[in-house]
Amino acid sequence: MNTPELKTAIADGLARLSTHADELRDLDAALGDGDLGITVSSGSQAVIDALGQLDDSVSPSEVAKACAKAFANANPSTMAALVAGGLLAGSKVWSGKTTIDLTDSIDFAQAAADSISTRGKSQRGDKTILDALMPAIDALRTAPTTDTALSAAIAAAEKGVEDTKGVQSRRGRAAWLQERSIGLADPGATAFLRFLQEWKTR
Amino acid sequence: MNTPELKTAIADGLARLSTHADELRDLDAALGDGDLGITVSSGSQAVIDALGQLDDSVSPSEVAKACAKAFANANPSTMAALVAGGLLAGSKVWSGKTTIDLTDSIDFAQAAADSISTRGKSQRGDKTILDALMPAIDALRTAPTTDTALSAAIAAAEKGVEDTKGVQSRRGRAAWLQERSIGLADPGATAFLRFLQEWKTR
Amino acid sequence: MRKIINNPDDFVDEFVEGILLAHPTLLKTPGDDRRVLVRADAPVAGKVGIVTGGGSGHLPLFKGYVGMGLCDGVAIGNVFSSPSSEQVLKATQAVDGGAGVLYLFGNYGGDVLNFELAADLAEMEDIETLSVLGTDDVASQPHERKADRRGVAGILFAYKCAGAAAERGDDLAAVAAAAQDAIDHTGTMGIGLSPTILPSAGKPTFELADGEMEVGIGIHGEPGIHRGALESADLIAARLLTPILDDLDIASGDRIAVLVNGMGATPLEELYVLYRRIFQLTSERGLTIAKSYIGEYATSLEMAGASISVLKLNDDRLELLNAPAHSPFFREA
Amino acid sequence: MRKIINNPDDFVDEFVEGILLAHPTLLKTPGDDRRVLVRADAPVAGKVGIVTGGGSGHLPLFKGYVGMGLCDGVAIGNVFSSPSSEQVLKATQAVDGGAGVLYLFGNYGGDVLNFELAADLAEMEDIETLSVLGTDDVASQPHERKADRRGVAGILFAYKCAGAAAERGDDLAAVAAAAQDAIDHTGTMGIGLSPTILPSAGKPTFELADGEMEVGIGIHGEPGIHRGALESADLIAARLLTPILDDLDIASGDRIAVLVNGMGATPLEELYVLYRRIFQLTSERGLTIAKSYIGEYATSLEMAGASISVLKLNDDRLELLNAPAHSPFFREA
Ligand SMILES: Nc1ncnc2c1ncn2[C@@H]1O[C@H](COP(=O)(O)OP(=O)(O)O)[C@@H](O)[C@H]1O
Ligand SMILES: Nc1ncnc2c1ncn2[C@@H]1O[C@H](COP(=O)(O)OP(=O)(O)O)[C@@H](O)[C@H]1O
Ligand SMILES: [Mg+2]
Ligand SMILES: [Mg+2]
Ligand SMILES: [Mg+2]
Ligand SMILES: [Mg+2]
Repeated sequence: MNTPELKTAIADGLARLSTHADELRDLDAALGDGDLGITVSSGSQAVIDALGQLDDSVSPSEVAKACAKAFANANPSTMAALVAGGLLAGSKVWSGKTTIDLTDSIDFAQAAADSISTRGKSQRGDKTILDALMPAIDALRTAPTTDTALSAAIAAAEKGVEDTKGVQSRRGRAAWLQERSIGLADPGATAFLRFLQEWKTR
Repeated sequence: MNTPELKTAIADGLARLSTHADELRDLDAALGDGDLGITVSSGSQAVIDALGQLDDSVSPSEVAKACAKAFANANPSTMAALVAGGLLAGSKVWSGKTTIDLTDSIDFAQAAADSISTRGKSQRGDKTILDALMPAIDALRTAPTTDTALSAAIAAAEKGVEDTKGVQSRRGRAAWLQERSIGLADPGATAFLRFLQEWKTR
Repeated sequence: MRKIINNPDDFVDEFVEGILLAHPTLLKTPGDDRRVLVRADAPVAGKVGIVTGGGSGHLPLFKGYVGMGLCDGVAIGNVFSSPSSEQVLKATQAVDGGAGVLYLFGNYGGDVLNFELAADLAEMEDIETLSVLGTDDVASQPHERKADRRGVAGILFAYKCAGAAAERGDDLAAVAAAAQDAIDHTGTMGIGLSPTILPSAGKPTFELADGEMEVGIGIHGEPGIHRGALESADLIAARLLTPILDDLDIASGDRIAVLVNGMGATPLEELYVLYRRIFQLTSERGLTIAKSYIGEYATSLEMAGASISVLKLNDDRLELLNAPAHSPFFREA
Repeated sequence: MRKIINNPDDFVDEFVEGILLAHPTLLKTPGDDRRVLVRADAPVAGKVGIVTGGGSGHLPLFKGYVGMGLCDGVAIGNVFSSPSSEQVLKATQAVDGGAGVLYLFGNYGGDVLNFELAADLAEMEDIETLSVLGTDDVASQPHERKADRRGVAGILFAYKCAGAAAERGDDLAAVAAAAQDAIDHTGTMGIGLSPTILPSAGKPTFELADGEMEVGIGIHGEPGIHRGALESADLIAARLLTPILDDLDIASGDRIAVLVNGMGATPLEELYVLYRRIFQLTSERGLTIAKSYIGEYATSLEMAGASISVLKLNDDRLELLNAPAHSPFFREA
């Protein structure tokens, strides 16, 4: 993908993400403060707007940076800050590139996951977005063909979200709930899954 | 009636007045602040308690004074202050007397009504307690026999209360309602009617 | 009920006890009657005393305005009920410094009668008194019957002006005149969005559906002049402000003081949204807001709603407003 | 909804504009970003700057504690949402007087991340920063995990201590130490009786039936440690106070400061009913309340409820608490 393709792909991928806002709000209301719906819908919109302002001549790395900044400021919650930090970290591994392939995407995602883990002091199993993101990266890596990679990532993220139901939140607001957090899926992990699904059907 | 008889009569007359507290509260809630139920029930109880403390050797005038003080302090609302002022005024016309007859009662009631009218800057037709009290006094005065006097007073007070429904409140909280006060009976007038009825069946 | 209380019958005695325990250097009770609070330094010899009073449930009104540069004492009634004349008398005796006592309170039947009675009793003890009544609620009576209006949050201005006048040594007639002058130039109008529940009654004082507003409501939930669907903050600001400015005959070039008062459950943020619009509207009219108060100054327990009060200023009134004052609930440096 | 607002999306901008219009001599905004407020005299040359920030809907928290002897600036998020790192950076630049800047804010993921990011950005501009987090909510984590606790109303003590330290000329490390010392000796616990409605969401943040209470609730309605039938004020006082005193290891002979905080819709009267019992309970334990604050200091819009905060005192902390401070919402003379 070159920059114009990347911009279109992101804008299309985010176009319907806000249809999941209610689901995410309700999950976050049960486990946290209920603003994840806003973070995701106003964040996607801000990214789409920012992409619209962006010249086609910039690099894919600049595209990622612009997305990061827009998402960070739209509704600056935990997810917004972590995701924005992740996108910034990802943008660094793309520096110098003019087109992006599957391997680049995997490197990007890995850098993002590492950034979230470092800034969030969180690991797989803490019931966070990482529980969907990290298995998805693994699936991308081991997928036999490029064509099946995305579906494999979605399946892995789906299982990751499902698994978060059984565990106790150890990070963010939801951690305050302690045992009471068991039984519900992690909102951030769910948001990432919905993003992948929208990306596939864009 | 001598002092012991008077004390018993008052205590018996007030014993069940609090059964009308809900009716009075609701009327006062519609036209004012809803505390007339409390004024009447805690006021009656305070009077009954005060009478219990009172020696049988005191004069009827002292009995009335004690009632006034107790009623004034129990729940010091408009009605409490006006009625207490009225009882004080009545107590003055009884001074020197050791027994009380119908004429004395009429004089007492008239002095009370005058006091309420003066302190309250109110007249018949303003939709206040006076609209029950004043017709009742007239009825007492013109009743053919002592036996029928009370019933005549009740009938007159009943009509007085009924008449307050058609007019606009001109005094107290209810006056703020202006036209919206039309249609409901005056709470204070109703309270006086209930008192007369309880007095009869004591 | 969503109340943090013990036995409802003890509510008033308990919170007054709490006030006394929290502010022992500023307030005291004369004798053992917890229904009377006076300044810790009362009586101040030679100074006119000011006694206020009224029903409970309006904090910081009335108890909150006892302090230096404000009132000297307060007689405390049950929730939304008048204090007794006996309590007013006790406050009077405790604050009388030999220069007479001003009674400054809201125009409610029960309060008026009990203060009148107390004045008679004080006279028998050779304490001179004068009475000035808060009558600032423009929604409660038309302009011609200003003296019959309810007293609501705007009494704050009268406390501040009379308190400052007393503190600088004005005599009783002058202190009363300062209070009356403030009231003559004050108008208030309120809006209610939800009713109050009295602790002892346990049910709402009036019915108001979610999404409805009562314009012109009194601080006991007395009905106003209009009930309808809730409007935007900007429209509400205009609805409340315009009748006040008209009533006080305020015109371009005038200076005013503004009080945006929360009635209990309305967040401070919303009061500032109102103030923003008030500022715009008064600027458009060519007025200057020389002084503003935004917060809870006269509440109705947990009623949701707000009121706007305006005091038309002149140099005198502004000077009195700016004079120092200090109570546990109010401070002017 | 029972809210006096215009378009919910404009809520924060409008009330911040109202604050600026009402207090132009005390507060200003650097540049044109209404989401950043600083002291009118910022930057104070040579003084350590203190920047706080967090979501809106908690007035007087956070904006109310910008002033002399308190914080120098605040970054303002949407209702219950973090400010952005960009806004924190703007506040940092505007208050930096050359002696570095302390970030003092509550321990919430979004805030922590955005302040961290701002610190990175400030470093690139050669502004030295340190961060201290409010972690006073004893109900949110056990004693061993104090650093992971939520920050709630008790941050007031840290503002006061750090603000006084900065004002007297302490360097950045010392100001941060004063803030951390206050937080280390502060515990808070709250109770909620009704939920909040976010202006933009239009529905309650959580469900709580009439007559129920949530003990240990957070200031965004986060669940606490016990939900049950509403109890008497005296029992509630003990439920909130005892865990705090235990957590802080407060023993007979200790002096404490107490903050009884209303969360929005709870009448001031009820806070004094609570204070009365707190006074009794602490007296029984042999403690002295050397300083008390009773009122609304950190709210959750129109939530009904209250919290109790305790600061264990020593001479230093008491001196810092008593130092002068002045903002439109808070004053210590
Ligand atoms: N420390 C952390 N590390 C990684 N992810 C986290 C962390 N804290 C929270 N999250 C993720 O963020 C989600 C909540 O996001 P958001 O609603 O924006 O948080 P908040 O409203 O508390 O600021 C959680 O469901 C979780 O997936
Ligand atoms: N000025 C007045 N003169 C005579 N009666 C009055 C006056 N004002 C009020 N009342 C009577 O008092 C009744 C209300 O009493 P109450 O509930 O005690 O008043 P409030 O609660 O307003 O103090 C009215 O129904 C009316 O009968
Ligand atoms: Mg959230
Ligand atoms: Mg009444
Ligand atoms: Mg009454
Ligand atoms: Mg959030």
